[in-house]
Amino acid sequence: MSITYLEAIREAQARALADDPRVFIYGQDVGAFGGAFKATKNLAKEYPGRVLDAPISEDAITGLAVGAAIEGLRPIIEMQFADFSTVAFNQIVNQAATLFWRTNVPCPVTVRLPCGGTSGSGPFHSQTMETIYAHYPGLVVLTPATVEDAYSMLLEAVAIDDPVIFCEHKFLYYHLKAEKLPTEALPVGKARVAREGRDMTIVTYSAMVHESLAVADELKTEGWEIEVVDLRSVKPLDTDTIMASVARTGRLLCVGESWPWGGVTAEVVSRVASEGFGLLDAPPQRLNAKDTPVPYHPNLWAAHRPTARSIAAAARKLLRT
Amino acid sequence: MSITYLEAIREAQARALADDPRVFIYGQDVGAFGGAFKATKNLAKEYPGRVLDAPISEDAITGLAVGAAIEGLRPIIEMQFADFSTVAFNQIVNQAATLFWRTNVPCPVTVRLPCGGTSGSGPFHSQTMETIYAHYPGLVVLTPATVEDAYSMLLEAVAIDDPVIFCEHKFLYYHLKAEKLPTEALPVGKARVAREGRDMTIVTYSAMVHESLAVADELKTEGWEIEVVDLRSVKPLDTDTIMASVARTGRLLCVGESWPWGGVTAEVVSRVASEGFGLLDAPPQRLNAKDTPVPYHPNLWAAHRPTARSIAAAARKLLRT
Amino acid sequence: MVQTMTDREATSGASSLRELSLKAYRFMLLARVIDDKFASLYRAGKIHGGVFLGRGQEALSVSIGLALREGDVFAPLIRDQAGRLAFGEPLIDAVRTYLGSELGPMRGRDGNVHRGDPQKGLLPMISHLGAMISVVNGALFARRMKGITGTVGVACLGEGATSTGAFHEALNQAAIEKLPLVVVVANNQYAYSTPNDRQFACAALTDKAVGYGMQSCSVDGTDLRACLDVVGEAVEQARAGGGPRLVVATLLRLCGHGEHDDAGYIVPELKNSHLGRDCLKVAEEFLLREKWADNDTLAQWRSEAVQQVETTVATVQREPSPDPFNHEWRALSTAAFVETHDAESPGPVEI
Amino acid sequence: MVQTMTDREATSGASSLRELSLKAYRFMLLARVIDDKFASLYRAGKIHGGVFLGRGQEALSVSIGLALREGDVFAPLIRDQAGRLAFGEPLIDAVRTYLGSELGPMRGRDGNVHRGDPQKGLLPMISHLGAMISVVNGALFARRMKGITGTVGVACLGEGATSTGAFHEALNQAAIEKLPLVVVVANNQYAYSTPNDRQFACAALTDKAVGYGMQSCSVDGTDLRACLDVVGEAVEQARAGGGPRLVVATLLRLCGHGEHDDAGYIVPELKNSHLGRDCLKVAEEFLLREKWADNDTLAQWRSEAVQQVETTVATVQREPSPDPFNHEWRALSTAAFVETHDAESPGPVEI
Ligand SMILES: Cc1ncc(C[n+]2csc(CCOP(=O)(O)OP(=O)(O)O)c2C)c(N)n1
Ligand SMILES: Cc1ncc(C[n+]2csc(CCOP(=O)(O)OP(=O)(O)O)c2C)c(N)n1
Ligand SMILES: [Mg+2]
Ligand SMILES: [Mg+2]
Repeated sequence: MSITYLEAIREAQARALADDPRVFIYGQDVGAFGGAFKATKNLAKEYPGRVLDAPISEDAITGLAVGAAIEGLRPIIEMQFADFSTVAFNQIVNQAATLFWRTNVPCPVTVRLPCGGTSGSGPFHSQTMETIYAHYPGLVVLTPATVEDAYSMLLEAVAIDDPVIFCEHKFLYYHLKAEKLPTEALPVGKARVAREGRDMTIVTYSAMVHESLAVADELKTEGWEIEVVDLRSVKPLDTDTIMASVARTGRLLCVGESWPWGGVTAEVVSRVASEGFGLLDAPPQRLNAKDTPVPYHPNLWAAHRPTARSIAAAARKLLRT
Repeated sequence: MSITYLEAIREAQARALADDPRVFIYGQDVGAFGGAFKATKNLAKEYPGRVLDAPISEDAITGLAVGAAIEGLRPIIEMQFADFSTVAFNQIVNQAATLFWRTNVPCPVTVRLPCGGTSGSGPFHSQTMETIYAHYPGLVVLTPATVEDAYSMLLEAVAIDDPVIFCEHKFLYYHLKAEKLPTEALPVGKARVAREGRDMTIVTYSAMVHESLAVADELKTEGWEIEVVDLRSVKPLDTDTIMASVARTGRLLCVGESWPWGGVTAEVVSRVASEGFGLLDAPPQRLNAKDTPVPYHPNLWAAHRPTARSIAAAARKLLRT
Repeated sequence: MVQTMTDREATSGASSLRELSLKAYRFMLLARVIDDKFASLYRAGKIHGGVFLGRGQEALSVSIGLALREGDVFAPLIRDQAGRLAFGEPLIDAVRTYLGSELGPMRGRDGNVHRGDPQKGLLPMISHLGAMISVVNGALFARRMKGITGTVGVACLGEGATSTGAFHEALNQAAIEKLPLVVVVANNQYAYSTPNDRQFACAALTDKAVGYGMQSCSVDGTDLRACLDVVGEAVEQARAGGGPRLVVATLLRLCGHGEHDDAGYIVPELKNSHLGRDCLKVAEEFLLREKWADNDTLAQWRSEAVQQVETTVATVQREPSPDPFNHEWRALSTAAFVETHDAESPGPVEI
Repeated sequence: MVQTMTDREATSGASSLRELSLKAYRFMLLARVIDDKFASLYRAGKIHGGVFLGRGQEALSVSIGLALREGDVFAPLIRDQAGRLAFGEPLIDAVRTYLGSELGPMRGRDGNVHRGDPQKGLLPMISHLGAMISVVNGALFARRMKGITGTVGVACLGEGATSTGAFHEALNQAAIEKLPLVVVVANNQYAYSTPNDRQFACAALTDKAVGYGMQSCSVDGTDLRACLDVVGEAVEQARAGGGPRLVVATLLRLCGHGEHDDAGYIVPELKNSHLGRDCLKVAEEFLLREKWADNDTLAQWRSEAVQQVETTVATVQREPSPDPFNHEWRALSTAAFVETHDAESPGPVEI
């Protein structure tokens, strides 16, 4: 048996519903239809009354989840695409994220965001939004890169007493497969060394982990040992694991699929520069998407986001300095 | 005669209305009442039909501005507080910011955001939002720190053919004064060396410029020459001026009033680390607000944001390394 | 003494109009007195930030608080001091929040009208208008999932907040889910300085209910008796499973938007109209007419209210302010996820 | 041949029902044929991303396009191929956008239904439902400021989009400003898979208009003649200064939400009901009954439409795709503000 990243998300929700009567799922088309991506397939049937179709009202979807969380439930809300969470933005960053700080009452809401670019999706069905949510106090922002993490981190997200922005990458939904679901996992907040190496560290997350691993393979043929760190969680950020890796390699390239101004790559590079300056044998580098909306045409899309090709180019440049 | 930062904003709008028939102002209470902060005082009377009260509908306020811009007008919209732009977020980042990229039609909308903390304002009337908007392609984000810049940059914002997020700092509204309005100014995109020094560079913007200048005075008594760079515009970011300053001083402290994850300080520090690594004699440092909502009580508020006291402490630490 | 949450239960069953009116009047009076006190503390520079009063809206607000029971959900807004007291919010919570006492429900982290106690069903508003309604929906939805019946939720707003997208999404959501929600709109003719003709174009705000498939009713917000009837009935119908409803009260704000505002924009025609009546005076005349109270009693109650307010303020003024250096600076309940800050210099880069 | 924007003006004055119906039918037919072509290109893997069809909604959509004139504002949504053609969008723009041609209006930057030509009054939708309505308001507001009169704006949506906050804010805004806006809601009974009883609880969607102080009317979306009458009249009333209005058409989507969707959730009762009628067939029968066309003519027109579509697709398939290396990667019109990128490696840190 083999299971995809998307199926893992479905299984994690099934498991959460089975294990915890406080869990329910609310979002557009998540009910009988099973969701735009089928991430809730059959769950409405298996858990009657606990998987509900929502109107096209992202603000109210999120507000309802916060109210239910106050009453002790553990809502999972699905935004049909991460891009549409912009209209839930206020409820996420000002309602959910401030509740605990203001009242000492926890707000265990899981917001599922199908994120990231896929060919032909265009400016409004391709966005990654971790930068925006990680900037705000009061949110946990997860970016699973593997089938195992999609499963275990979503389960953990539901168990966490704080609002969790769960960034699942649509590009990984179908073609990323694992043999079976994990029985144990690293806790949220710990990064993972996806591949060990001594010449350079690539710190990345989500879909870019796989582009980066491909680069490590490619550069191996040229005699380089590239270490790849998968952040898993961008907030909190596991600075220790990053520093330890840079201490080993002396070189840092941080790769993200998001836009170049700010974001994970800026946060990682500036932390390393501030706290690990002495570990660096060369200037730390960043690779992001281009500073335009995500284009529709496959040619443009492939050039807009970092790919194994462009990451390899940046890596070679850095290895030569 | 002396003029405040707030009056400069009012004067810039009066001038824009006088000089360009395409300009109009739309926002809650901006009409006869002159705005919550009186930034549009008397303008409705002086320019009948061109300064209009809006309903409590930030999404529609912004959408209307984009539609009017498409038709060749130059709207200035006022959010009563920057914090409320969260409910206009989608129209700003997905409608206004993508129009030119998608259609080649410019979108000259100026969004005025009364930003930043003042004592007793609390979590929802104190936010600075430059981080969020600067991350998105298609927006210009301005953060004037002086009366002169408040005036000249707002006039320039209205003249710019792109959507401009104009972050005006409420803390500077009343107590910051100048003798007269400027007749010339640096262009948008150029940072300003607010004070020259040779021992360390503090890169900052908006209200923090004044805290940093106070620190420069204080440290002068200890024999240190601190250079203070006022970014003026956080997107685009004037990397050249920053690099030139760091080249002179070898030390960088970047100070911002926003939250610690991401943002201007991360972007500046990571650019300097990547492109100016060799210029640095010590690890570049950042100072931001604490990672919680902005507190209401003056005691907490004063400890939440960077102040001359905390900036001086960080600066001394950096000077000693 | 006026009841607080502890002994509210005992009397909230009170049904006779006489008892109810007397109780309502005393909460209104206490609200008016504490509001006036906040105004003077503000003028004296003793309060940081804004002060928002419910002057002229006490009759409507108190009717909501009295119609609700312990176990119900209440999301008051900025002019609901009377309703909060009637619902059982201790007077001292208001004072502590305005004065930023460390001992207050918001511990100095949030202020003025931004207060509440979610676990007691009193939701602390965020400033963004309209945003609390769907949160009330969520609480009611959760109760239904948990099999709890017979509870109601009320969300308060002004007419200006009906222009928000959040209002629309939440009312539609409540109607679809048939939640026991009562939305009470205080149409006080202005949103800050903005008159109704710049806020909406429908003949009556109750017309909005039709578009959601909700019941609605309107009431003279200056008339305590009418408010008790209409709000009470709306809440009972929702409690009985009649689905969500909208109550629109017409009245006038008898103060500035906040104490910084002289409300010079309110036109004399409105001030001198029926809407400009002070609901507290109207209530007094009502009690006197019904002979449920005489002038001495009213005077007595007022001095008791003043007494209670003065003592409470004096107490709170002796309470500690939050200490930033011993403050728990974290926005997450999961301590393990908090990225630590250097204590000396706030918010340096975290490691 | 079907008219495109160039010669539309000449005939848009056409008023006799006969002429109008024939014109409408041919646009509907062309829309159906191009939609079918897109569907087959999608199945053949020749289109990247989604394909969204207007099958079953052509009568409503074409009526909008025909009611509008050059100089009006039109914000179509995802099922408005017919209306776009009737408004004057060249057929080739649709094909170029779906196939991502460098020469198309969106130059490969955006795709499928996300296309338009703002300077011609054809607004390119963003995906976020409800977001285009206030943009239409802004265009109409600007015209009024510029002293331009007699123009109208139409925003299209499905019933699901009426649940968005953006819809609410924009309709209220249009009513306050008395803008010549017509909002046309195609109530096709489902929002993706979500049936109406999970989307709204009002008796009829026209009830929503009351809450904005707007006029409204409803129409059988399967009946071309009714759509031409009702939509045409609504647009003329708005044009005459009658203020904004809401038109609600009832019909059924005769395809999936997108071509990836088999629409298995649509219940047979609806498919077999009056709503399930194919408006194109209904229109044909109408033309035949009126003897305005015979079967040979219909067949002739269809083959002309097929011909036109095939030629256009063939042309576009020979057109260049955007070249990322010679592409102008900038989101700002002010070149001076663009932070430069290293050409070899997309999106490295900028200096
Ligand atoms: C989304 C949003 N926009 C703007 C504001 C600023 N604001 C606070 S109160 C207010 C007026 C509210 O008017 P109304 O709803 O009628 O209530 P009232 O003050 O009259 O009781 C405004 C515009 C806000 N709080 N939230
Ligand atoms: C704000 C927002 N939320 C979710 C979506 C995803 N989405 C695209 S179309 C659609 C259904 C729209 O239904 P309706 O408005 O009835 O139009 P129809 O497809 O039936 O023509 C949804 C939920 C979106 N585009 N925008
Ligand atoms: Mg009001
Ligand atoms: Mg529909």
